[in-house]
Amino acid sequence: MNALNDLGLIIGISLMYAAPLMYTALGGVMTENSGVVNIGLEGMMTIGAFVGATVGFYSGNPWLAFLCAGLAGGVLALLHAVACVTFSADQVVSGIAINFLGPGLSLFLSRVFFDGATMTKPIPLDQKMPRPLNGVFAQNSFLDLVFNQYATVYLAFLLVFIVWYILYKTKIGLRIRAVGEHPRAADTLGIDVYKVKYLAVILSGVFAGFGGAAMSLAAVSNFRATLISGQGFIALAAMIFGKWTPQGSMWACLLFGVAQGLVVYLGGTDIRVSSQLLAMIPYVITLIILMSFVGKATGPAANGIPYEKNEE
Amino acid sequence: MKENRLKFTLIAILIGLVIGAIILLAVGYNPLEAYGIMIAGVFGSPKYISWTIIKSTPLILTGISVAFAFKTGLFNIGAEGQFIVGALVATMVGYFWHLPPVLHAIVALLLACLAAGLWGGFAGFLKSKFGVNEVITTIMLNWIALYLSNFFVYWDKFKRPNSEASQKILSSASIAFPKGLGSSLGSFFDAPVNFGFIIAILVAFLIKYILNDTTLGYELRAVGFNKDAAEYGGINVKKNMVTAMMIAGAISGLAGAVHVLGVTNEISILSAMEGNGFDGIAVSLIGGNSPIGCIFAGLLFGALKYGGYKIQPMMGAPSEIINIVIGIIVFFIAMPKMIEGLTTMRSRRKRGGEVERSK
Amino acid sequence: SGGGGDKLKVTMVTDVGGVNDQSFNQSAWEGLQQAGKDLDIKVSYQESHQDADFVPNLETALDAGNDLIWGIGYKLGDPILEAAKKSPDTKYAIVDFAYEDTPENVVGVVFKQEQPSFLVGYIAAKMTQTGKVGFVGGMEGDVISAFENGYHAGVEYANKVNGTNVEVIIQYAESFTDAAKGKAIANSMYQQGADIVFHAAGGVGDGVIEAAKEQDKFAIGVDRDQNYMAPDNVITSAMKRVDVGVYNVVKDLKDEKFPGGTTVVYGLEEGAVDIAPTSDKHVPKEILDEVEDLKKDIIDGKIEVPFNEDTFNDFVNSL
Amino acid sequence: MNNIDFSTKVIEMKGITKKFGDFVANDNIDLTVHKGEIHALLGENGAGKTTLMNVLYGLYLPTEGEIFINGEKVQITNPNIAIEKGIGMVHQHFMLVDKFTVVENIILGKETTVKKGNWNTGHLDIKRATKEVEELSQKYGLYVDPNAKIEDITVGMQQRVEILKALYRGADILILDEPTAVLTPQEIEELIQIMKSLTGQGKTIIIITHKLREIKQAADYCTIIRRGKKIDTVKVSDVSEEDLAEKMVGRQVNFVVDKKDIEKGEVVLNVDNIVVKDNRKLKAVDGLSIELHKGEILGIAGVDGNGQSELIEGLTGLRPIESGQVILNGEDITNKTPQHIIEKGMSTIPEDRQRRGLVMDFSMAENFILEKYHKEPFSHGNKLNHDEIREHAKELIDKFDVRPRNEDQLAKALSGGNQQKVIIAREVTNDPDVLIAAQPTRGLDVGAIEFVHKSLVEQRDRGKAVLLISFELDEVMNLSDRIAVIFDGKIVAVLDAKKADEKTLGYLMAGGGVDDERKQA
Ligand SMILES: Nc1ncnc2c1ncn2[C@@H]1O[C@H](COP(=O)(O)OP(=O)(O)OP(=O)(O)O)[C@@H](O)[C@H]1O
Ligand SMILES: Nc1ncnc2c1ncn2[C@@H]1O[C@H](COP(=O)(O)OP(=O)(O)OP(=O)(O)O)[C@@H](O)[C@H]1O
Ligand SMILES: [Mg+2]
Ligand SMILES: [Mg+2]
Repeated sequence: MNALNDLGLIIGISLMYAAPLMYTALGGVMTENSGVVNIGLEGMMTIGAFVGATVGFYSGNPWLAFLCAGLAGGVLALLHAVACVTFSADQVVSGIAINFLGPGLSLFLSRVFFDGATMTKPIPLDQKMPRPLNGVFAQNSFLDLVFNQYATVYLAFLLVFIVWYILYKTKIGLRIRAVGEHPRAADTLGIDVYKVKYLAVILSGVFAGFGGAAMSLAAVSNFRATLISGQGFIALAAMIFGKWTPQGSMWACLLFGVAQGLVVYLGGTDIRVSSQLLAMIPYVITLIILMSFVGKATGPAANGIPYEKNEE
Repeated sequence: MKENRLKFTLIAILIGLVIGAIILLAVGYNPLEAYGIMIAGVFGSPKYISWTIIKSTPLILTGISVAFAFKTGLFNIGAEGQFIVGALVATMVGYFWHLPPVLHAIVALLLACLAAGLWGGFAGFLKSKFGVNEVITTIMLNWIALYLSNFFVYWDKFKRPNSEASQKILSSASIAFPKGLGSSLGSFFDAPVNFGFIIAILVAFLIKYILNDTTLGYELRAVGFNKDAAEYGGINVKKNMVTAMMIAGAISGLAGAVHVLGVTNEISILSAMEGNGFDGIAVSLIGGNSPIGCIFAGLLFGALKYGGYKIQPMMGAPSEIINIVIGIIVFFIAMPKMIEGLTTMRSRRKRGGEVERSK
Repeated sequence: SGGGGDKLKVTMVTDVGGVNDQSFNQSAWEGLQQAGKDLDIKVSYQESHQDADFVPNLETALDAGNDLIWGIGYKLGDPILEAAKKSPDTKYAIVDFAYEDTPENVVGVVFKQEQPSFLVGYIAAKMTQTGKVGFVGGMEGDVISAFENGYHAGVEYANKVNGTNVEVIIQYAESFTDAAKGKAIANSMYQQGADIVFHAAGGVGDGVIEAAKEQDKFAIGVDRDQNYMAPDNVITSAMKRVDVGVYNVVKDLKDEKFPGGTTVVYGLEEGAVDIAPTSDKHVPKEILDEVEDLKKDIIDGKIEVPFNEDTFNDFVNSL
Repeated sequence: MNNIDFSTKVIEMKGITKKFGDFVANDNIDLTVHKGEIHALLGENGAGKTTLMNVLYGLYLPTEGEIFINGEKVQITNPNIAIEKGIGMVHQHFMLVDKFTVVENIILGKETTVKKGNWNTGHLDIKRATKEVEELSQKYGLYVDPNAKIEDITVGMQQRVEILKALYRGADILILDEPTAVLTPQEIEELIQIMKSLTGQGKTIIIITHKLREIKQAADYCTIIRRGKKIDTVKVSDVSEEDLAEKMVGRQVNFVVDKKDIEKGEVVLNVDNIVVKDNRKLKAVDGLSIELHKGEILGIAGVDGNGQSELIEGLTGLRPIESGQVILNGEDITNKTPQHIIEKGMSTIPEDRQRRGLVMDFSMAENFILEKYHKEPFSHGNKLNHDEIREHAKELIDKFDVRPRNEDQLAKALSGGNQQKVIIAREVTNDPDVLIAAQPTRGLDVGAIEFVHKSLVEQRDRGKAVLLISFELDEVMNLSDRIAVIFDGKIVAVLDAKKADEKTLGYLMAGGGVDDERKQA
């Protein structure tokens, strides 16, 4: 039974790792399908993590906190949209700016709200995100290890489906993709290209904010300066890895999660490998898989190109 | 065009400082005092100036690295990892090898460049051979570099006992200015002034020269602007991608090497990315992706960080305001159109109706 | 250098964690602030954001005319030494670092983190229901190693005196920041049957405590009393009272007894390391009584707590 | 003509002026179109035709002027209003999303969604949309495969999709901007039939074209625009092609290319049974053989998508040749690098000038040395010689009359015609033994076309070989000495240009001969 439990442990860890990445990668999917590159996911995730933890701490309501986290990410994304859509900014530059603003604002506000500390106070278990299947299975049984996850994990999978549905099955999704592929064509058909892009970019921030909150309201229960360190970039990589599709991004995030699960698992066994080399595993695996299976991936045709209406 | 860029950049810096001031004011700090502290913190003593330069040096180099890659159509998020590799190799060469002074430093610098060049070139290779997007590969390589560096620092032959750092480089590998060189300049030489800044400036001009005046630069830019046309014109696109990433990697590696050989003399165990490469991206962008621009942008960045972090101990204002200011500056630099709009608003209003109609 | 005015001026340069790291930097700052209040001294701090900030921060501190400059954390060992050599008229102090040859204007302040670790190890061994306890380290290093070995020794000692056979699972996260990894490792330990996990891993520890909270298992905090992080689950903490160390040295300075040229070792005896005051919430009185006895034995030198692999092996063999 | 209802002015544009900054693209233009009419707009490149139509379609706001639709004054501030007023536009560059299917492209912006009672779910109803599209395509005889992806269908099909897009939105007035530029003769013929059938059903059509013959064939009236000003509106049946050309450029135009008699020399290029695969790994060129002689222009006629692009890329080293051989000047250049092939004496005017031909962010001077930057005198060792590069550019700009006369001008700031001049200047000065010219005049006006044709003939007259690949049958017939017809990746026939006629060629291009052969076999 032990092997099964080990497997359960690895799967459980994978899900914990993957969920925040999935939200953020879905944000990436959203914005880049509309043709706006978003390097600023990391910054949006950070502010989401901070706002989630702060609202969660003061209100005691995790759902409110989760929504506020999305809102905060969305506000940063709005800035990105103003720059990239309205003012045809260089999207990479604006994204990098967001990556300074997100953590900068989070820490600044943290000091203001938490008495100078760059860390928020922990939220009690019963005020964190709920775990819907907690207590249903025997503790540390295979099913418990796999399924006793926070609501944020389940929501992440639900969101994959929702984003997939929106992008490929609905009117607005068709428009988002059209705008990312050929904005002028959409424009000539009377579609408000700017509006569509604004919507997609803001949603990307909302999702990244959720991703941050999935860290600070579920994975742990507080925010500190180092809580989000690189996840936004990993999510970005996962989105490219997943070829700009929601389902592809999901698999990429899960792959990364599994690799982390393996690292933790191997570190707990008697195999004596230096922990530095172990820590490299997820990144090396990603590279190898990219090299051997994935290869060339091209995003939406007009991705990254500012769209300017025909007027001078 | 170029004058406009400079003007826009200066306006963006101004906007950044103004918004920073407003935020400070909003939470109850006196922005004038804060900026006063910053300015005094940078120019208050010759030593501070030399510290600002020292802090700027690696940023200038990683900035040039990112800018160079941009010019060749690549996005080098990997400057961070290449910096780490360069620092690691420079330290190892500086410690394990025994060579005469000057030569030792040169060998350490070159090998660091080579190693980091290969590190960066690997991302270029993956892109040219397998078509893997360099943004993903360099992000992964950053983390691998971090753990690799830690792995070596933990190696008992390399680790300095009783510390969380490597052995120190031999003095023969140092690029510090000879001691007692400039007592005339007051405290300027109290800081670990070294040849790094001079190297950075030389590199900036070298890269500018390579890009604009050599056939290699022509090829790289052609590939950067339009691979298809370059390929059609007989340029080997794949080779150039690898070359471009190698050079970008080498410059970031040099940044790491210069930092070690000039300032820290050792590398320590890294518990997180230090941000030299990520800051380099911002430097490159503020510098308009031009190597010479990176010198000024790097100095600005170094000054903001060095001077800016003094406001917290001096007046208790959160020093994160600096990152906010930098973010705002970069944000507005991204939007020349908006700045143009702001600056021409007045003149437009004068011309009034006519322009309105044609809109 | 005197610094003008009559008030003494003392400042500290933090490690990269910053002054509000909920850990030893913050503890140091609290000690310094206390000293400021009690002893009528002007106190301040300089935050470092990168290793490369240490040297310039020390210089800024020097230029501000401070009488005593603290470096918080072993990472500042070298920079403090260099600065002290350059400015022999200014006094320096360093936390968590011992020089082989300490200059006259420097004081090294080290803590015997292995001692409280030993105590919490003993508590863990006494309280485990499963016969397994865990240790999560951040990244390998002398300080973390002292936590690990002290803890391990405490468990072994308990095994010896109580005839138990409690096992210790040890794993390093290779990070001080990756909270998710801390949680994953702790979960893995709980799944392997451990029911108490001690961490010395900075931000990674947030995840460890979180795992305890979720699984309703026990965790042991570090550096400060971390019970507030999970009041039902953090049974005790291995406290390192950097504030006490800082306060004492500053007081000595004020009293013109600055112990320059020496390394001050703070342990149980000085009250600078201990288990958390909130331990009585979860740890039964009789175990705490035993801990009190252990403290005496350690102070009296009857027990020499090991702090690295070699001393640990010797310790186990001597049991 | 009999469709026209002269009592109804569906479109009246009065005094339209459109300025871009100080530049006047449309200068006080009037245009009247009646119901059921096919109205042609004729003018040189940059005359302002597209601009005028963009104004009508709401993409630009006019600086001055009024528009009436069916007698009612309207403000068309965006395409939605134009669409609402029954105007549909097929743009010069197709506005299709390559990765979408035909149906998705057609319904975009006017999507069919599932409704539950009063609630619009926003869920796309592709099934119903497909049915609607099928019905529409049947009604107007515009057959398309609704579920095919745009990137997989021919240009002719794509155009039908564009027209269907407009009809789907209920357009009564169709604007077609240079719709025939990319079509084969057969497709053009079909399009003209479609246009006539549409006007038969009460639609009105405005067509922009440079091709006088098509105007004669299809249009009822023609408005001529020169440099932003309206010159005249004529009844097409009253004027000759020569009259139209003269009105358009303001001078007489020479339609026939002057060509000395051929002095065919030895074989310089021998293509032997080559196979080249396309992006989808299918054999696009499948056992193709041709010989090219010195001093001749060999035209390759064929419908788009029969392997022309892959042939060019195979010959120039941009795409691997799976089997077979290419011999240039006696040397095997099969699968050699582009650089090697250029060195051996082959130059190319690429079919896509913006993608392959120019580095848009390079100056003209830099673009001129794209294949020779590493050679003396443009560089010495590794160092570029900026003076020489500049001199070279000035020379070519003069010789080929490139405008503006500024070698520092970025290529992207040049008009299409001038971009093409830069490429031709560069390729011709390479002095190649073989010059491949792919679609060298696509989208150019008669003046520019004249220039390009002259350059190609000049090359031939100097004893060089020219391989001309064009979808423009007139061009192939006018310029070539011999014409090879490409179909399905093979050369199906090689004819003497003097003896070839449009009908035979069109028949061969459509695979006619192949079927005959197959029947015989
Ligand atoms: N949006 C714009 N803003 C500024 N200039 C423009 C814009 N669009 C086109 N131009 C300029 O107008 C000129 C002609 O562009 P256009 O694409 O209409 O060329 P064209 O009609 O295809 O060229 P030609 O008729 O010479 O073949 C170029 O100089 C181009 O730079
Ligand atoms: N957005 C724009 N900004 C500035 N100039 C423009 C713009 N669009 C068109 N022009 C200029 O207006 C003039 C008319 O362009 P237009 O595209 O209407 O020409 P056209 O007659 O359609 O040419 P072609 O036959 O090449 O399609 C050109 O000189 C072009 O440079
Ligand atoms: Mg045109
Ligand atoms: Mg046009």
